[in-house]
Amino acid sequence: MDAALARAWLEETARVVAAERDRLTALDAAIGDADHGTNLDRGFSEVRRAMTGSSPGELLVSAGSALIRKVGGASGPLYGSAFRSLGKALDAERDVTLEAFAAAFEAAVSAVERLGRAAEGDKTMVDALRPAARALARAVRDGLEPREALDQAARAAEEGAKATIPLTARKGRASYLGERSAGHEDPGAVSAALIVRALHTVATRW
Amino acid sequence: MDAALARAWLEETARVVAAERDRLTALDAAIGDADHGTNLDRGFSEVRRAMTGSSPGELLVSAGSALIRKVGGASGPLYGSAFRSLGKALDAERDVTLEAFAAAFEAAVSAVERLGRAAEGDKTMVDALRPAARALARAVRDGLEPREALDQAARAAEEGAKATIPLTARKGRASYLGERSAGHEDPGAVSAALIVRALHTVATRW
Amino acid sequence: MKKLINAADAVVEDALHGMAAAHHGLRVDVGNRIVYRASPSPGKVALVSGGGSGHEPLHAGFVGYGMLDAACPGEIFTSPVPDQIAQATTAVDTGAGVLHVVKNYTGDVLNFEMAAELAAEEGVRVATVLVDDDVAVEDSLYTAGRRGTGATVFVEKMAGAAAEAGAPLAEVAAVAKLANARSRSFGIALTSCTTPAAGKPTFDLPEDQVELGIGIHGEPGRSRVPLATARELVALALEAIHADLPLSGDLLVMVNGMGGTPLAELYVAFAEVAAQLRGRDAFITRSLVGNYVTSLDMQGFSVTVCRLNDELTRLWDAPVQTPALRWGR
Amino acid sequence: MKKLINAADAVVEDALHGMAAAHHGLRVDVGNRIVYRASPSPGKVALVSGGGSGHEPLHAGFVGYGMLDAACPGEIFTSPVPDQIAQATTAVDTGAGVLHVVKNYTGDVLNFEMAAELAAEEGVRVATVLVDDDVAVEDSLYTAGRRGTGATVFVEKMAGAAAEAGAPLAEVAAVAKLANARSRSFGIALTSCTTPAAGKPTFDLPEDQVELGIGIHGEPGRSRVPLATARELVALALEAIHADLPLSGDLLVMVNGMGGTPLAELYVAFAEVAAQLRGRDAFITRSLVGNYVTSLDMQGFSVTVCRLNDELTRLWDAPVQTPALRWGR
Ligand SMILES: Nc1ncnc2c1ncn2[C@@H]1O[C@H](COP(=O)(O)OP(=O)(O)O)[C@@H](O)[C@H]1O
Ligand SMILES: Nc1ncnc2c1ncn2[C@@H]1O[C@H](COP(=O)(O)OP(=O)(O)O)[C@@H](O)[C@H]1O
Ligand SMILES: [Mg+2]
Ligand SMILES: [Mg+2]
Ligand SMILES: [Mg+2]
Ligand SMILES: [Mg+2]
Repeated sequence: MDAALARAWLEETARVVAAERDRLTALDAAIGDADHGTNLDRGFSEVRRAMTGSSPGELLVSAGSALIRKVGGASGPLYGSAFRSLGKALDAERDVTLEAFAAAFEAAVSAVERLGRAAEGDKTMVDALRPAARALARAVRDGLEPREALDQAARAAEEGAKATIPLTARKGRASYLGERSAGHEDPGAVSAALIVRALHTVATRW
Repeated sequence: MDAALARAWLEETARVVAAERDRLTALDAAIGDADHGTNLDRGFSEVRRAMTGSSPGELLVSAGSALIRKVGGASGPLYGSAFRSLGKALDAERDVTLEAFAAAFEAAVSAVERLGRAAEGDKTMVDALRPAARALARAVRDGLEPREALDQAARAAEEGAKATIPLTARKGRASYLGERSAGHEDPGAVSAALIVRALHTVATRW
Repeated sequence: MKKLINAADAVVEDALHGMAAAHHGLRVDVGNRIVYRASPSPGKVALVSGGGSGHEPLHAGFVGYGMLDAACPGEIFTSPVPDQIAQATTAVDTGAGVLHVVKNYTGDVLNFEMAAELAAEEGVRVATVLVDDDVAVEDSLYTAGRRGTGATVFVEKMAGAAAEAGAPLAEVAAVAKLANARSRSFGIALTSCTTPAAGKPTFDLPEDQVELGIGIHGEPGRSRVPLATARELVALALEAIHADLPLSGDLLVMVNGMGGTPLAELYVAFAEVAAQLRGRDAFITRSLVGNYVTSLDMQGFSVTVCRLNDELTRLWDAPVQTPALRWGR
Repeated sequence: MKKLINAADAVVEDALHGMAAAHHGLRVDVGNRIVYRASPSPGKVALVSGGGSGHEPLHAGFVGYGMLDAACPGEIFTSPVPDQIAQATTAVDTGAGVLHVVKNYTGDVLNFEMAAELAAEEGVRVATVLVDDDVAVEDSLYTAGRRGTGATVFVEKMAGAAAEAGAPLAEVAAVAKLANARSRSFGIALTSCTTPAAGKPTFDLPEDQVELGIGIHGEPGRSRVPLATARELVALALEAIHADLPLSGDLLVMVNGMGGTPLAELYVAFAEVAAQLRGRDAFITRSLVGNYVTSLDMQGFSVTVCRLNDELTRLWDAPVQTPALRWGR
């Protein structure tokens, strides 16, 4: 991954989040407070305006800072920390290998788990991110091509999001509903899968 | 009219007002504040409980006092004064002639006009009461039977109420609507016609 | 209809029990429906007001030091009855006389008139001020005249302060009349309201329309216009007021909610009032934003403006201690 | 959707302009979305709170003498961001340290945590109290825990009074924690609410049902039951609270409206609370009835109870001068 690809990923994410804004908000209306789409759209609009840097790492750190600055809510600090951790782990490297990226992604997901005090099964974005990290690590171990590896990661995230439907939430706003949270897909897990899929979409070369 | 007939009239009025309560309130919703039926029903329930006296005059004065005590709004003092004036004009007479009743009715309508500072055409209960008073006076002059005379009075009141439909209100709450008050029947004119008709209904003997 | 009540015909009484339990500065005679100040100031002119219920905090929420001595709530949207008002009037009289603050509605006027006669028979001197500030209604000798709405709060506050300062009845009445004469209101509804007795909205208002020139009883207004921005709606209200009483000098401005409008939206409207008065020869020196004269659950707002002079400013600033208005104590 | 606004994404900013114009006791930094006290008391511990907008008067309406030094409103129902909170924190610090009053929502907690770190980097001592009074939510180590709702008003008032009296940071924080520990809330919605951005109600609630155990963000509650009387709904709320914190001793009780419920109905509910506590070993010695922690235009109410002790009573009674709460000055 070079700086151009990192930029392309953030641009594509901003585009997808804007397009899916109302769906994300509707998911959040069912078990939350009907703002997840608006929140992320506000955040990634700012990312688009404010991202800066000549390496993937710098760009991703600046994206994380923009999210923290603009999103608010639970998802702001969580996604903000995720992108900042991702960027920091990549250091100033101008050409990031898939292996380095996978390790950084692992660091990013761990940051979310730590900050959110959340684990898989709590019905949060972690239910998409953790399987994606696992899939990516496996793909690297198996020596897969970057595009194929990212497809597997995105697929794992999407499956993870789907799998939140029957769960009872233990973290975030949906936890207040207790058992009534079951039967709905977690909005943050869905947006997490969109973000991983956006990277696969633009990663036609690596 | 003896005390029994006066009682019967007040009972019948209470019955009719209760039956027509929602219609009166709906008329008031269109050009007022949606309480005329509730107001009168509350008032005539109290009349039923509280009326007392051995002559028609005493009974009607007590009814008027009950209305003043319980109705509130514009119609409370107006109908209250009407019944009190009616009763006072009948004095302690135990057997009231139609002629004496017609004169007392004239006094009652004048009391409403004075208190409400209203004249025919202002789109108020006066538009039913004044024609009724005129019809009654004419019937007495023409020597009609009481039942026929009261029928004519009730008919005049009903026509008077209908005739309020095209009018623009100049008094009461409907006046705030200006020209938008036109096209609706005045609730107080309708209730006034009900009251006169109630007397006709029970006056099978006089 | 969804209401937090026990029964449609018990709302007024139940709410009075609630006021009695919540406010130890009030003495509530639930049976006779009169809310008194628990510790009246001795020897001063007393103020009594009242009107239909459904406009809370008006009037009972304004009973207390520096404002009303008693309030007489009627049924929902129905004026109180003469006995009730007369009883309150006689009870609060210290010998200095009683001012009746009456909103100009036929029902209120007639019932207060009768009450004043009854109280006079008991030897109480009563003066009356009619509040008629609503410019949405045409002012004419041939009609019932203008309604009383938001200015009632100003009149009760300013006259109450004058009475608290020891002014005699004639002077307290003069203050009340002056406050009313210098005040104007205009109201706009986004939705109708539902009375517990009727159980459905008093009027139907389509999703894309607002009602201009509404009163406080859920009566329909003078006309309907398409739903517009806060900026445009405030402009309509200020124009209507300005056409009747030029907006200049020091102003007391109230942006009042009709009961169902979120406070944040009332601040949005107030920001518009302030912005639109800027650059004119008018200065908002005092203000009030919130729900003070309401129509049950109606969504909407009204703007009330009073052209202050030094005396009225001083009376407005004077200490007040009531459930709904409190400062300086 | 019918709202008195200029644009869905301008509500927060426009409302801040309105607050700035209406309240001369506030200094409003509209650009950075921070509401400050215009004249802070020198040398005292400062209090900063904040959270999503749409809960007005919370929090900005509680900025002033004896309560908050600054409030940070976020977008509608969205917590504020770290920079904003850190800036407010640094600005109000007098050297005595700053207490963050944070309602226990993941978003608020995380953003305030990051802000505290930023402020600490600037040398500001920050203590944090989490408000988590809502018994509708199961309290568990394995979940996000309970939400903060009505008790926020109590915590901000009592801790604010302690700070005003000169207590050091640790003591102010201890008061805040005590006030929270002794308070519980339960909320019931008759209708949902509509955020300007979504434009339609967050949940659908049939005409004959109410939602039990709602929070303040239009989140659905724990369950639905048929619409019942005020008496029955209050009984449900009190039972839920009593099961968690036995209702005895001197109580501060707030019946809080969710924004769209008429004040008269809140008094009806308060009358029920008072009646249902009678005969138990519980005494309502202080109370508050009105709209204090709202959810936009939602109809409904919440009951918040605090078991007072002498210290908390004294702190509650201490003078306060803010747009939404004022006494003693
Ligand atoms: N403690 C947590 N750990 C991880 N993710 C969380 C946590 N709390 C919430 N989330 C995620 O955040 C999403 C909600 O984000 P958003 O709606 O923007 O914030 P808010 O809940 O503050 O309104 C949830 O769907 C969930 O995936
Ligand atoms: N000044 C008046 N003179 C005569 N009748 C009046 C006057 N004002 C109102 N009314 C009558 O009273 C009726 C309304 O009564 P009601 O609804 O009970 O009182 P309110 O208008 O106070 O709600 C009107 O329909 C009208 O007939
Ligand atoms: Mg959300
Ligand atoms: Mg009426
Ligand atoms: Mg009425
Ligand atoms: Mg949110």
